[in-house]
Amino acid sequence: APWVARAQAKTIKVGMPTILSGRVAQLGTSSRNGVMLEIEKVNAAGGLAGRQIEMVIRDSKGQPQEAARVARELVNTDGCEILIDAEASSGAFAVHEVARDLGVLCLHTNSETSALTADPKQHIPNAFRTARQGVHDSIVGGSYAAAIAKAKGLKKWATCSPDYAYGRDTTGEYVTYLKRFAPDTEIISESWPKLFQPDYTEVVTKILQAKPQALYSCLWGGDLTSYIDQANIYALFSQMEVFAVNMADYTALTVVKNLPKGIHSGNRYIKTYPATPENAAWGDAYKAKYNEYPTNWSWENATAIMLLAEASKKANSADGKKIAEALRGLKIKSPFGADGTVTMRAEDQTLVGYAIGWGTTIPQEPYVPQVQAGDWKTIFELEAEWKKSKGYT
Amino acid sequence: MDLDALTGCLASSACLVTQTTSGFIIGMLLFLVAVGLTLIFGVLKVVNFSHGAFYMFGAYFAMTAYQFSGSFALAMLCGAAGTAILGLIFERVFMSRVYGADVLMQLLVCYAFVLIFDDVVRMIWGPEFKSMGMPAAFQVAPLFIAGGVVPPYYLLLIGVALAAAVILGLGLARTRIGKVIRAAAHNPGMVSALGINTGLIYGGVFALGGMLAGLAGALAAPVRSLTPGMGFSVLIESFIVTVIGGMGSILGALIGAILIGMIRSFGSLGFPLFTEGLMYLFMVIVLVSRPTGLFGKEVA
Amino acid sequence: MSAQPVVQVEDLDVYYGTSQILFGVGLSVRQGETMALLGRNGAGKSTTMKAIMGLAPAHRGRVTLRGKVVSGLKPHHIARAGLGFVPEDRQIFPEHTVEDNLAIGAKKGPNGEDEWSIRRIYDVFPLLEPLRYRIAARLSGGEQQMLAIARTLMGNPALLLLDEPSEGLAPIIVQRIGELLRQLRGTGATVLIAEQNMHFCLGLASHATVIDKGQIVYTAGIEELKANDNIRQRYLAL
Amino acid sequence: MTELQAEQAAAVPQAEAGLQRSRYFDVLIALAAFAVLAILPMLTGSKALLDFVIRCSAFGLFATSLNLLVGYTGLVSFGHGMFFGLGAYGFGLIMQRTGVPVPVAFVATLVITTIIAAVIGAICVRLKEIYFAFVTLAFQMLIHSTILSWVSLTGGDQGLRGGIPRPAFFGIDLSNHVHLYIASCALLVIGLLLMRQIAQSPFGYTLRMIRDNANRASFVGIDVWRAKLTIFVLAALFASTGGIIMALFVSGAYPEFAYWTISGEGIFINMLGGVTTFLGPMVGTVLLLILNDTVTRLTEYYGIVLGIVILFFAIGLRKGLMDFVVEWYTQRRNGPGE
Amino acid sequence: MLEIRALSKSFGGVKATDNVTLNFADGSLTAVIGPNGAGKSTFFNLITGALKPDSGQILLNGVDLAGRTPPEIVRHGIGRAFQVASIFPSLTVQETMLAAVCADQRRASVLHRRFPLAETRDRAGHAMELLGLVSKRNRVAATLSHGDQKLLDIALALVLDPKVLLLDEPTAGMGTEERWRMIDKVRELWEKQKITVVFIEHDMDIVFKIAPEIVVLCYGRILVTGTPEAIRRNEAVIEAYLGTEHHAGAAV
Ligand SMILES: Nc1ncnc2c1ncn2[C@@H]1O[C@H](COP(=O)(O)OP(=O)(O)OP(=O)(O)O)[C@@H](O)[C@H]1O
Ligand SMILES: Nc1ncnc2c1ncn2[C@@H]1O[C@H](COP(=O)(O)OP(=O)(O)OP(=O)(O)O)[C@@H](O)[C@H]1O
Ligand SMILES: [Mg+2]
Ligand SMILES: [Mg+2]
Repeated sequence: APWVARAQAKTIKVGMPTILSGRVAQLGTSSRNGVMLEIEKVNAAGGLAGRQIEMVIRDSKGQPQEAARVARELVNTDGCEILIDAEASSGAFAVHEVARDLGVLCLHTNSETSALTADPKQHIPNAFRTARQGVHDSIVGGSYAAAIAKAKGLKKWATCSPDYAYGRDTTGEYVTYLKRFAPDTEIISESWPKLFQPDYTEVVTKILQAKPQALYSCLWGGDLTSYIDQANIYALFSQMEVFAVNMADYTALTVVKNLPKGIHSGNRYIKTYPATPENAAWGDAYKAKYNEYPTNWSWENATAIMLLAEASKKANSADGKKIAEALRGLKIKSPFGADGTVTMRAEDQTLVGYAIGWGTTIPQEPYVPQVQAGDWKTIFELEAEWKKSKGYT
Repeated sequence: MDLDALTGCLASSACLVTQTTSGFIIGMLLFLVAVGLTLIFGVLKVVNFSHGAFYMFGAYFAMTAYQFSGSFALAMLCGAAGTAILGLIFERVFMSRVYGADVLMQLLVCYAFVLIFDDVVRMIWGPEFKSMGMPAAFQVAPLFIAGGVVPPYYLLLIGVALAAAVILGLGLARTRIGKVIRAAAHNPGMVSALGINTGLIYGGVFALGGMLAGLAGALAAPVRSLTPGMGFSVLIESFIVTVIGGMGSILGALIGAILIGMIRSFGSLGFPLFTEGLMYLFMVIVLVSRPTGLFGKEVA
Repeated sequence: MSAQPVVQVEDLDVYYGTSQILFGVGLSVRQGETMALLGRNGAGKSTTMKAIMGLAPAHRGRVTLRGKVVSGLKPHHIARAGLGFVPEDRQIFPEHTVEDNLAIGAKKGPNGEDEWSIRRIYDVFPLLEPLRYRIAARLSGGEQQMLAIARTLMGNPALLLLDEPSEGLAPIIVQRIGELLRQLRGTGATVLIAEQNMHFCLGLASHATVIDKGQIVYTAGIEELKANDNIRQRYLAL
Repeated sequence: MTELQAEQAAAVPQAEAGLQRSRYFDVLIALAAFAVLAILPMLTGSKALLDFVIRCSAFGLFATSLNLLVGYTGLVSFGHGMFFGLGAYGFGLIMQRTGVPVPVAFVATLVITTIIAAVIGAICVRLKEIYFAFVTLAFQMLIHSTILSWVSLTGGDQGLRGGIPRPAFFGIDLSNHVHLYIASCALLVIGLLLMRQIAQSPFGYTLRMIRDNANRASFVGIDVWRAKLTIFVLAALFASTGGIIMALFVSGAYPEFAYWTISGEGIFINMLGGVTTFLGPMVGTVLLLILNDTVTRLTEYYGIVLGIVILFFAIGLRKGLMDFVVEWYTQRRNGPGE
Repeated sequence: MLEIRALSKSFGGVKATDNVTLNFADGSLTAVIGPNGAGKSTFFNLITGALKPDSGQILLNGVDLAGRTPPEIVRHGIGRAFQVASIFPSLTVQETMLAAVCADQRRASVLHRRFPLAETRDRAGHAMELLGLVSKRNRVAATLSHGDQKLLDIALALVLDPKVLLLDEPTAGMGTEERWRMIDKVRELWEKQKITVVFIEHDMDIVFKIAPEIVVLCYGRILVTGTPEAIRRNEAVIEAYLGTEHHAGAAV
């Protein structure tokens, strides 16, 4: 029947390469969940400029060449007009090249590597990031840590972070800002376990030897929980203040059986921060639908769809170029915004204004009772300075 | 590179003791995995790439048993027994069909099961990582031995591993069944012509190897996060251990495991960014100077 | 002649891959006999023995051991049913000591016979006793051959299959092994022996069967064979 | 005697003619294959198909070169992927940093590969069997570790970012999809032809001798170490070429290219396709890529499906597809074995 | 002339070759006999470079080859065949021969050509003809019968045009008829090719019949050397090796 054909023509396909198998499958799945939760709402509200969205989601197995292949295929064979790139960093850079090559609108949702948008060499008009950015995290974390360091007299610090770009960059930037705000701190020991390293014994004992007053770590997920389990039996946490930026994520919080009290952490996704009804409702809706809490990747992907929908409304079109135009500088209401809104900054096409803050954990819900919010004004100032120092401006 | 840290540690007895014990701890768990690997290779000449999966199953079995029963001993038992049965089935139903074919075919079967087992775990237990939690009995303050810190749980672990080493070493060298196993490793055709059921021996050895990996997984479960694919990095390290020690040699696996433990523990002081590379480098050096590993037999 | 056949082979076909090696081989050995399996190189002697032992795949035919059909069984079942096999390349376990080699071979006979102990082996093979703790790889060829026979005897077989026991051995050793086998025959052992060394074989066997190109062409008592010039020239080049 | 001589006289020229003919025959087949591949873009507008063929070229060259080691020389390398990665990184870096023309970068990459392969090979080929496999794996991991830690050069785990510039040369513009496609096909066909020549040359037979019985080969006067090293380096060159194609395809290079999984996949492809025929690995490549592309579309439980397919090959056929087909064919021709 | 001077080799405590000094004149035919484990194969292994001697010299026409690698020694003209036929199971007879000739012509690493050059082919064909393998040239070596595999092994040594040919039990595992055919072939080769042949043999009928010169090894040492008549009567040889039976049989 002709109306079927018309309805067919009206759908718009959105391709999404992500990691659905292997060690971080959990995160890929939660990305998909975040997207699907929002797509339902958007489609119910009429889709993109009247066209229903059809998600085409593929597994890249976490391999960059597969991510690139899948992304190309999504566009070339499946006819996707928009890409949601839900890859970890190296996959994101691979998909970025595909977007450069094919000119298709692409939203990076998971890569937090600053260079992806901050480096002008990477810049292409059709690619945006709707994720956190490493340098933002570090500025907030550094200033938070500095305040505590001053208050408690923590001078000797140790770091323990995974040995890959995210771990190294984040830790480096964190230390920079820590020292900037609390100049009399010093790093007396560094450990760089491998990503997915199963055994941290030598790292734990090394830190014990160094006897620092505080420890920073950006280990995440299963690595963080094994690290905690292994450090616990050496009673490490009773001997120093611990700052673990990725602790306050439900994937870690709900898993660790003997979570020590008072670990400082940045927020990832937590339904009590921002402490707004919208955020709590979103977290509950997600939990109701998928029977688990959202992850950091969930909200980042949900934000991509929210932004898409708004931009399409603004442009009154489902065309990639027009949406891209509308996206630049777009500010939308969001449960994840520090002030109830998030903005797609025009100059480098990356998300700003999202909720960012630090607090200490307790072993049961709400896990992080109090979050000290980061100040976006400071973030912007220091970010500009950082960009200059990197030669990006 | 941080050679000062390394020399500083070597000068301090407390540090020396702590890092040495930490090397032992790392090594002993590796040994439990590696010894199964080396045993299976020694007897069946199979490079068991699916060995990491047995480690993973051991951990999951133990965690599940612990959740249901709350008993640590039962958890360990389930981890070991479950993987032993799994090993037996795996060998009898699948592996045994590719003996005599190209060795790479055996590799392929193992590889297939790495893929399958990981997905099976994902289906049953979900993709998210899990944690078993430390039993209350071991949630006690670490001991101080000669200035070094040693958690009691790790003492248990070292004990189990050393016991396994002694039992296996003596069992293979002294008992008739041990002798038969070694003979079957050499010449299965002749052994079966002497009236011995080699199938049973192969299955038994595979079950034993699987059990050791499972036991290692179970022992590791309280201190490591459980996730599909968790066996992989352990597998790679145990391969390094077995190759350094010489494929098929139990003593070699023990020495290799301790050496790798020490490299990790002291390497992380001196070369925090190159610890992994250090292991590979060490492996290359060992193989170049002794082409069949430290205790390996000459390849024909 | 009155004794029952210990082993009866009927109509045996064996292939390696696509090429057929044995064509309907049939033979039988009676209690107390020493049957020589003679034939040129590649005639199929070893293959016949391996097929009886279950080590080579039989496509067709039947092997009966004291009334029990054993073809199709796994080698270890066949061994337990009473067959003892000494392969042509001896296949001792090189890393084990002499005594360990013997221990691995030890088992009860098919009817629970337990005639052979390590002690008795040393009585029959006195040369092995001083070597009991030596690694088998360090034995000379002849010593290895003795060990291989002794190891199989430890399993109390009802029938002994010997594949070229004299190959590659110094004359003096061949002589010694010959004496040994004669001694065994004296104890009532049943033996099927494949040999190239006629000299050695004819002095030992009571019966002979000749195989050529995978087919049995002649079976008779040993004296009869010695008398039959035609067969000797055609198949045995004597 | 006269009978034999007569037979010899009749048969030898025939055998020789067979051997001579096969060389031109190979070239002919190669030309035909290239022609078919080259007109493909005109017949179909499917970019995905072209992408598929490009990836087949990359992995096909890699897998076939691995078979020179595994199948022809009996050297099972678990680390062959390092040269795939080396090709991708070498080419990517040269293009990004120096801006030399593509052919120069291509040759330079091969030169670098030669040097590195010679050094690594000199150490590895002394070892035997499983130890060779693991020492190559160790080198692979060392290279992978180096790529990860040498961030300033390689971009670490993020890979070579920012795309690989591909200025046009001789009217060939590799940033044009069809040009890239044709170039990949040409490299594939030329590469296969060269490898075929290696396999059939006297040196190819030297390799087979080493595989069958290295000890005896040395008593025929062959310097086994040198021959192994030579083929190790040659195979590395073709693997490197595969890596270059891959780098062009994804316009970048990633540490995964030099990870053990690539080597594992190479072995896997060889097993799937079969190691006793020259084209086995090529068949395996196509098979694996099709499997990979379709299965990931259909299910999240990619591992289970792939695992079962592998089991079918390993336990059902007990050999690669081409080996199976060839054996089945000769068996049918020679009559049944019952 | 092949001169062995004070050659020694021990494995752990076992002196497998103990201070052996021997000369093999050009064009001579010598049999080496001795009990199992006397060190006969070890002696060959030392000469051909499979084992490195602990001490001593191996002079071929004045050039010391001790301690060199097998390929070097082969190129100097010492070829050997093995006790257990050592061949290339997956190659056909013809391929084996062609590849071996290529290796001898230093063309083993030629990449740009294919088999066979006329000269290569001639040499391969000649060797196959000498050993009667022509009719089996397209058979894959693994499917050859035991005896043919031994022949192929010898052909592989011979095709390299050696000055000295060492044969380790060329008749091992053969029937009486093949045994004689093989040994006749060896003698024929020796006569035709005018090369130095040394062979190890346990069959005394053969040894006594064809070897003008016999070396008896025992526990790594030379027990005695001499003509068949002398050896046959030597008490020490009878005790250590021949045994009474053979002696009696041979005397008849
Ligand atoms: N594994 C095998 N594959 C293919 N053919 C084989 C195999 N083993 C033996 N043959 C062939 O089978 C035939 C019979 O071999 P078999 O070993 O039984 O002979 P035999 O009588 O014992 O000879 P010999 O006196 O040399 O030991 C020979 O032609 C041989 O080439
Ligand atoms: N690679 C080796 N390692 C250790 N011992 C060895 C080695 N090769 C030979 N031997 C020992 O050296 C001695 C001589 O062995 P060799 O093989 O030379 O004897 P042979 O005279 O050839 O005997 P046969 O007639 O049985 O072939 C034996 O005791 C043997 O065990
Ligand atoms: Mg035989
Ligand atoms: Mg010998």
